[in-house]
Amino acid sequence: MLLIHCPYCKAERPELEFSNAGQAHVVRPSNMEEMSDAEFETMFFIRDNPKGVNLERWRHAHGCGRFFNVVRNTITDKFLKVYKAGEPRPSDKEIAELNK
Amino acid sequence: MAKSAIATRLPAMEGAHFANSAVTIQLAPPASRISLRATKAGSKSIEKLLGITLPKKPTETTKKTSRHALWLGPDEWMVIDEKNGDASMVPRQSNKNFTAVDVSHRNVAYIVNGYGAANTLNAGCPRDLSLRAFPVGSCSRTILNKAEVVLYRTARNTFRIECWRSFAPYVWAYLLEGAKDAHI
Amino acid sequence: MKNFNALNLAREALRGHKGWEKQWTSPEPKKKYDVIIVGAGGHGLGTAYYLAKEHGITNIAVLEKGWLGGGNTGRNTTIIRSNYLYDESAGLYNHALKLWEGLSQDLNYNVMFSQRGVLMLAHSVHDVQSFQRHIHANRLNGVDNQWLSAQEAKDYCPPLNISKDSRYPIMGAALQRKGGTARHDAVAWGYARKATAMGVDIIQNCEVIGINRAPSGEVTGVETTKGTINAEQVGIVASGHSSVLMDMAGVQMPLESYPLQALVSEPVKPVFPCVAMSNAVHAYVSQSDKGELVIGAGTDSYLSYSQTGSMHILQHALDAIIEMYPMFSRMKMLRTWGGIVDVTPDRSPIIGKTPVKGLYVNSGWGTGGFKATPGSAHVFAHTIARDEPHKINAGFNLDRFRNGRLIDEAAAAAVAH
Amino acid sequence: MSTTPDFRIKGRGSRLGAKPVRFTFDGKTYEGIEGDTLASALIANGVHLMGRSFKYHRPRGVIGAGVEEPNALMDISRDNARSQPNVRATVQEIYDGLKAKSQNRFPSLAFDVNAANGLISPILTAGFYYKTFKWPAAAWDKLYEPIIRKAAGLGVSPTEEDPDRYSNRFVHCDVMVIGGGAAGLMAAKTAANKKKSVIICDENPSMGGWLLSDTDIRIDGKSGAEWAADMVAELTAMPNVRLLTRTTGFGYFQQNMVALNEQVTDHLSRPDPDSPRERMWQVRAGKVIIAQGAIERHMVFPDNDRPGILLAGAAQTFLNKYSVAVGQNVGVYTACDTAYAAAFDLAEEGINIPVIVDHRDEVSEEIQKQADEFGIRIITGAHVSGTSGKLRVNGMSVSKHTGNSDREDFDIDALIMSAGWTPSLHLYSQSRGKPEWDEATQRFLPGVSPQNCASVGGCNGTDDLADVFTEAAKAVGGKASKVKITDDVSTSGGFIGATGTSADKGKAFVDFQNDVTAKDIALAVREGMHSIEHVKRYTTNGMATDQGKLSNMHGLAIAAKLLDKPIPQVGLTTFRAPYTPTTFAAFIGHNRGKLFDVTRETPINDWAVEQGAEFEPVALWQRAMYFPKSGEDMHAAVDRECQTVRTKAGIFDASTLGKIEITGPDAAAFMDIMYTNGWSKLKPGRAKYGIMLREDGFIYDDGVIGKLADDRFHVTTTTGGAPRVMNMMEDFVQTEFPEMDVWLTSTTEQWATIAIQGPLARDIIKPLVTGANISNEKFPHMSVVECKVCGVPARLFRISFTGELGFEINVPADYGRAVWEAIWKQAEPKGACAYGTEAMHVMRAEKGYIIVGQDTDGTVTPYDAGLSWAIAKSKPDFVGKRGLTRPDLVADGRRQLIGLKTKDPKKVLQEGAQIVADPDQPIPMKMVGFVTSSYWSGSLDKSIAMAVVEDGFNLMGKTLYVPMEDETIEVEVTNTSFYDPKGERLHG
Ligand SMILES: Cc1cc2nc3c(=O)[nH]c(=O)nc-3n(C[C@H](O)[C@H](O)[C@H](O)COP(=O)(O)OP(=O)(O)OC[C@H]3O[C@@H](n4cnc5c(N)ncnc54)[C@H](O)[C@@H]3O)c2cc1C
Ligand SMILES: NC(=O)c1ccc[n+]([C@@H]2O[C@H](COP(=O)([O-])OP(=O)(O)OC[C@H]3O[C@@H](n4cnc5c(N)ncnc54)[C@H](O)[C@@H]3O)[C@@H](O)[C@H]2O)c1
Ligand SMILES: Cc1cc2nc3c(=O)[nH]c(=O)nc-3n(C[C@H](O)[C@H](O)[C@H](O)COP(=O)(O)O)c2cc1C
Ligand SMILES: [Zn+2]
Repeated sequence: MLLIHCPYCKAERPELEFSNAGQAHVVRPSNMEEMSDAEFETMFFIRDNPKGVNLERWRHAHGCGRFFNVVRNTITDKFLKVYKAGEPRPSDKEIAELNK
Repeated sequence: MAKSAIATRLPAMEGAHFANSAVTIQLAPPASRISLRATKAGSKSIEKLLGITLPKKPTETTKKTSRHALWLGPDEWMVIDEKNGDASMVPRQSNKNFTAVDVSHRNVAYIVNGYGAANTLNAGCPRDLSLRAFPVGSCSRTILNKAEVVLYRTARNTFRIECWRSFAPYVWAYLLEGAKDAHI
Repeated sequence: MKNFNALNLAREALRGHKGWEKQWTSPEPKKKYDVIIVGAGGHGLGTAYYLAKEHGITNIAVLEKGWLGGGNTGRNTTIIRSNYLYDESAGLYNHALKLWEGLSQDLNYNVMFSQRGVLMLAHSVHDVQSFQRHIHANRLNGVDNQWLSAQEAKDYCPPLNISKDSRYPIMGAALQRKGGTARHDAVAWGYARKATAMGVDIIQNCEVIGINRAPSGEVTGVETTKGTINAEQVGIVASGHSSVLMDMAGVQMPLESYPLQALVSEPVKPVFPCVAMSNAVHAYVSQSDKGELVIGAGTDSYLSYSQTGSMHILQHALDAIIEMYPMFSRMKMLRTWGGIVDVTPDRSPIIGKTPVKGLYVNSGWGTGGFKATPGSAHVFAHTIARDEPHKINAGFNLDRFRNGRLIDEAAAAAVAH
Repeated sequence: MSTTPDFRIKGRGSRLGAKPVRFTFDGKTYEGIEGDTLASALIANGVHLMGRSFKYHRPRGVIGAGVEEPNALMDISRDNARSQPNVRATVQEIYDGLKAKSQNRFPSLAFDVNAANGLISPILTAGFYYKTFKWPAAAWDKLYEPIIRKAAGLGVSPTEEDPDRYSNRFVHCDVMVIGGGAAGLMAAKTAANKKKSVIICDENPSMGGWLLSDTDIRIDGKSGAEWAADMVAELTAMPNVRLLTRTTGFGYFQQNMVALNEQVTDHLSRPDPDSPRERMWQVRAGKVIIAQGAIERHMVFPDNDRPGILLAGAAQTFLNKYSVAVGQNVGVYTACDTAYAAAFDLAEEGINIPVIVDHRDEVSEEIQKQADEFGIRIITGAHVSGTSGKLRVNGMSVSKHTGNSDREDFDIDALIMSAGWTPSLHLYSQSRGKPEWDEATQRFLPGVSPQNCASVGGCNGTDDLADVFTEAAKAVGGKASKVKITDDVSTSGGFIGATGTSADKGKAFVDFQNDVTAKDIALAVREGMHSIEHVKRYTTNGMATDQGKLSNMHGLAIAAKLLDKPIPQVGLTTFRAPYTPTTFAAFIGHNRGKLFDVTRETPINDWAVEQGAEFEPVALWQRAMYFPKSGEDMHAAVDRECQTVRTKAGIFDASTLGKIEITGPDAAAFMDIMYTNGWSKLKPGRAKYGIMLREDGFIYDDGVIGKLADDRFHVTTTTGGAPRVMNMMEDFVQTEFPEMDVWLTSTTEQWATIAIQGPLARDIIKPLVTGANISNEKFPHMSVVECKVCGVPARLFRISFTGELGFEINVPADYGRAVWEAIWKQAEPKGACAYGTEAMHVMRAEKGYIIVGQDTDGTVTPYDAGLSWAIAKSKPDFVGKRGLTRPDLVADGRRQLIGLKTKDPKKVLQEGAQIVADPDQPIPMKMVGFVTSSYWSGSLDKSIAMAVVEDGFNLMGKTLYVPMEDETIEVEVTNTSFYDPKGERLHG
């Protein structure tokens, strides 16, 4: 069971209170109609699935209820950073720094 | 139109009561509750309507006479009035800044009391319920094994545990299991 | 290569087993091969074997970052069945089942394929409807699968709790008699041994770290921890790591890799005669020939390449096992472990060509690809040798995520209303 | 009562005056003393033969004195339901009346017919399964496999439900100490002194670890046992410390989560029925201190498995902790200094030590001097080349490494051995730490800790007790209190691999339980198994219930030597949880029976129970399925319920439907995104059917939604869909449309929902409704109003899922039962009935209304389901809109939802049955669809069915076939509206 720092509750909480919500920063465009089938495929099906640093969403479902983003290493399972939904994606440089 | 009788309120788990040397668990009397959602601006006006200031930080609660406000999320509170019965605490309204939905009947509450209260809850709740981590006055939505609950520590050895109505028998049965081990 | 048979075994016994040859060798990689297979799991090794056996291609390297068979092939609960719903799936898994039936003979290696029957338990009206749908479709597809009442299920599998009072009462079951289990390691070893004998190089401790492409796009070979190895055809069969490898060739995949756990109990005398699975409560169990109960647990909710998982996942699995089989409560867990499963959006595999010429992929088997091993390897070998899919795997292409023609076995078992 | 010699050494250890305890082993009664383990008590009675090996069924005795024991596994049963296989006799404490049985033998432990396997053992080498049993093919399942399976396993599984309780506790602490030996106690005490909250656990009944086995050492003048007892007393007195004995730290998970299992009652003669048998502690610790100690290795030499051959440290433990001598004439074979302490302790008690064979070429002067004092002969540079004795060792042969010619034989009744100590890396490895090879001491040690944890003491390779104390204190950021240590025993030396020469005859066991010999390992390597992981799996070395605690290092060393590779290059296999086997029950804790899962019940549930309803589970809910009258079966009851509703009225508990209150100025705009149809223009007071799609265009959920006000919707969802719909909506609100002013509140449980359907529905509720005019004109179909029913606030809908005039009353849940009963009071005299989900299903099918999850399965679009009318194509966006336009979703010939009429109207199709166009084709048949819903319709006096069929909308009137096992049923494609197709009734 992981311990996850919720940026809204500002504390670590047991994983059992959370649900994973998949890859972060998948943008649902406002002009969906203009998307090509390939773009739709990318948005809906294609996933980064990296071995290493992953940007993913969690929801503090049985806590404050908020969705938020995290940077996590999928080899060590360690959380490197958590940030609120809507905050910008950390830069590649920052991510590399975090993963050191 | 014919005159109709007033229906009586029948809470789930009525009469539930358990006690051993370490812990007492009983059903809390019916209360009125609202689920409150508000922006920063909205919380000011709702505070006026409710006559209680809202807690602004995670796990915090405020209290005024029989009325308690529990921080559940950055824009979410549960306000419980132990005495208000069925009466609505605020006129129903929703606007840009807040909304209040009556959830009085949605929840059932138990009072868990005694030196083994935290132990009882920790049979199924993975949170640190030590006084250091969860002091008197703290509240949180969390889980009791397979049920979602809201925990509210009202005194050193007293917790109010709220759950959805249909989960109440499960939560009760689970608490009794925990209670058997509460002295350890 | 010395045949494995009773006579040779007796002969070797008399001289201290000094005469057995290596089942596979540990060669250094050559500069160039006709085909490179990345991943020495059952599917990869099998692909090499069928390429050699059926397509006459023997200049093959199977590259493995660790030890052969050490991926999911070596960590699965070995449930084999073919009673899938859709025609494509039934075709693929039943193709595999037929190959399973002759595999020990074919490989001269006892893979201990044991057709003790796979029982799938129904717990609700909705389960019953769904299972009937499968049974009817299977019958018309020539796949064996039959309905059992709760009592018949109990007769078939005595440890079952069919009490009506249980939280998830058993309303009946679907039984595939031809389903069962096999000795997972032996599958990898058997393929490796036979492939080696036909000239395939199995190179272990050789991680692929890059896929080389010509300026015109086609594959030219791979970069590995043992240097560059060239080939015009490369097949990726790396289960949980497939998307990582495909990424090296610039192809993004509809795959996510999750930790899936399993566990075994201490060995006990035979007590569980078949394989039984309950999708509703997630209880999967069989007993191995050695006596342990082999139990499948669930996946964690997050991506991970760690081959370990969480305590609560094990708890859920055992909760369900004891709900179904209360008598096992005092049995003890001996060991638990995890694998990395690559999951597609429709829970069906991807076997076929890719947008890159010369690059082929066989992945997305998720939590259930062991049962397909011979079939998958067989059609994948065909796909590589002919540069076009076999008709059995034609539907399992990558295009389906673009055009929406999914083979959605998961959705077809939709949750209750 | 046994009359065998008494091996109890009175006055040794601290066990004078312990009470006698009687128990049975294989039916024979023995006496031990309180505090004995089953093993120590049996040895005290001269019994060493305690088990049989897995493959060859060789007679086996105790090897160890703790959890590492591979041989002495027994079945312990309090009664039939409480039988426990594979219990280590070295761990089980005895109690009055304990019943132990040996395992894996037939008919008896002393005479086991399967021992004949030993005769064919040359064939039963590693990997023999794979090489044979394939001819003829059919013989595998019929003959060979059943034989193999019969031979499998050790103990016997219980066959009855376990009546014992098990409990679970989540707990947090600053410092978690695993292992209560010298290291663990010092770490715990130091941390506790610093006011940390501390938990310390040890798998044994008392803390102290090795200190309890060592009678020489003095710590501040106290014996080890006294020092430990004092430490325990001090810790017990501290409020910030929790001491857990008989508690194994078996798993180390992410972020310092450690799982402990406490044995609460297995050592008690009469356990308190309220007490759990085991207690699981799920600890989240700030810092974890691993103080597991080290485990002694056996020597790998020919016939090293005869009963009476055991670890030297175990012999010392039996002597010093349990006051038992393992024999009277005890040979010693060692490569490590610690065995000398064991030998000298035995000698002190007058036990004859005929010889100490040391595998090393020399021993220290100190040791030689002590041996001389006892008059014990030491042979160095030698090995044991064989042993004799059938059910108990009675002799050993000793050869110098230089050659076999100078072989000497000794008579013995026990042989104690030590190949040195393996630091326990189990939990460190589970924490994802990488062991590092220490060339100097030839052992793996913990490397860097990836989590906030530290290994201290024996498991960290720290042997000197003074160093152990310093290290343990430092690990928790403190300083050890100054102690004076004298007579600390040297632990130097050790050997890994097989000893002796190839000329030696007999099996040299590496893994006792799985019967893996040094030759098996060699064979695996010869056959190309060059990875230690292959060696493990080919030979099963380390895969037995002790998980290689004794065997792994030896197996590794033997393989490395043959491969001519350094040991660290060959490497260890992976340590996995659990550290020692742990009952399933411990994992499950309270989650059994009724607590296996939540069972949700509506406020009206009890009424239905009282009426004798039959229930069905839907998601977590219990729903009344039908209300049989006496003598009625389901079919009859459902028929009656349907007819009653159609002719009079029925009431139905719809409380399980999910409900979400959507509020805020942007509520309608949000609804427009989430549902396929339009909501902005809907007037307050009106309701509408809504379909929700996933982004890929497939149907996700549906329900009727009432608009209470411009900024307030009362949304209903399917029963099972409520949580996921809420989650998806929240996701969109929070992350896709954060700028929208809209709020979601789950109100499923706030409301009890009662449907009243049928021509008399209005008459029934009218007397109870106040504050609303519910006439047909003022309150037409698809209306909603807030009013009072029975004097309580209500949300009243005029809707129908049956095709009849219908209402749904929502009242606050605690009033549900009262309002239901009030309605029932009105309804019953009018001839109405209560109906359940099955009648509801039939009636909705008669109307062609779909059930999401039954008529749709996640591959069905609203077009496929015939719901194109519910899609507002003009809306710029809704979830699923783009997905719906993907090529395959707009392709011709998709499976579409249609009705089926059986040619024989009495014939009811089976749900799930497959449909073909050509019934005469060979298998595999081309299937064009399947039956999704099928019922007998009493109202229509014929069967009805819905199905999804390829290109179904274009096949109206066409004939298709449903091939069943025993017949082929002819059907005609129709539309799905079977009953009152014009919909006149619901407007009545
Ligand atoms: C716990 C568990 C239980 C399961 N239970 C069942 C079951 O009961 N029935 C069933 O049918 N299926 C089951 N499965 C699924 C099944 O195990 C897999 O689908 C199947 O074994 C996959 O075989 P494979 O040969 O494709 O992959 P693997 O056996 O995983 O082989 C892939 C190989 O690729 C190697 N590799 C990865 N990256 C690289 C690289 N860069 N360079 C070189 N080599 C690389 C890996 O090391 C690995 O050896 C289970 C899986 C798990 C984890
Ligand atoms: N023969 C000898 O002289 C000998 C042998 C071993 C240790 N020692 C000495 O003992 C000292 C080491 O003391 P220590 O405290 O490190 O080791 P220890 O062996 O004294 O104590 C470790 C304790 O941890 C327990 N344990 C192990 N794994 C556990 C688990 N997963 N859960 C719960 N309990 C578990 C063991 O049963 C044991 O009681 C050193 O000075 C060493 O030289 C001497
Ligand atoms: C079907 C099956 C049966 C197994 N039986 C045993 C067993 O009896 N004893 C054992 O120690 N491990 C057993 N294992 C587990 C392996 O030891 C090992 O954990 C697994 O192959 C994963 O490898 P890893 O733990 O080295 O990562 C079994 C594994 C499988 C897949
Ligand atoms: Zn939170």
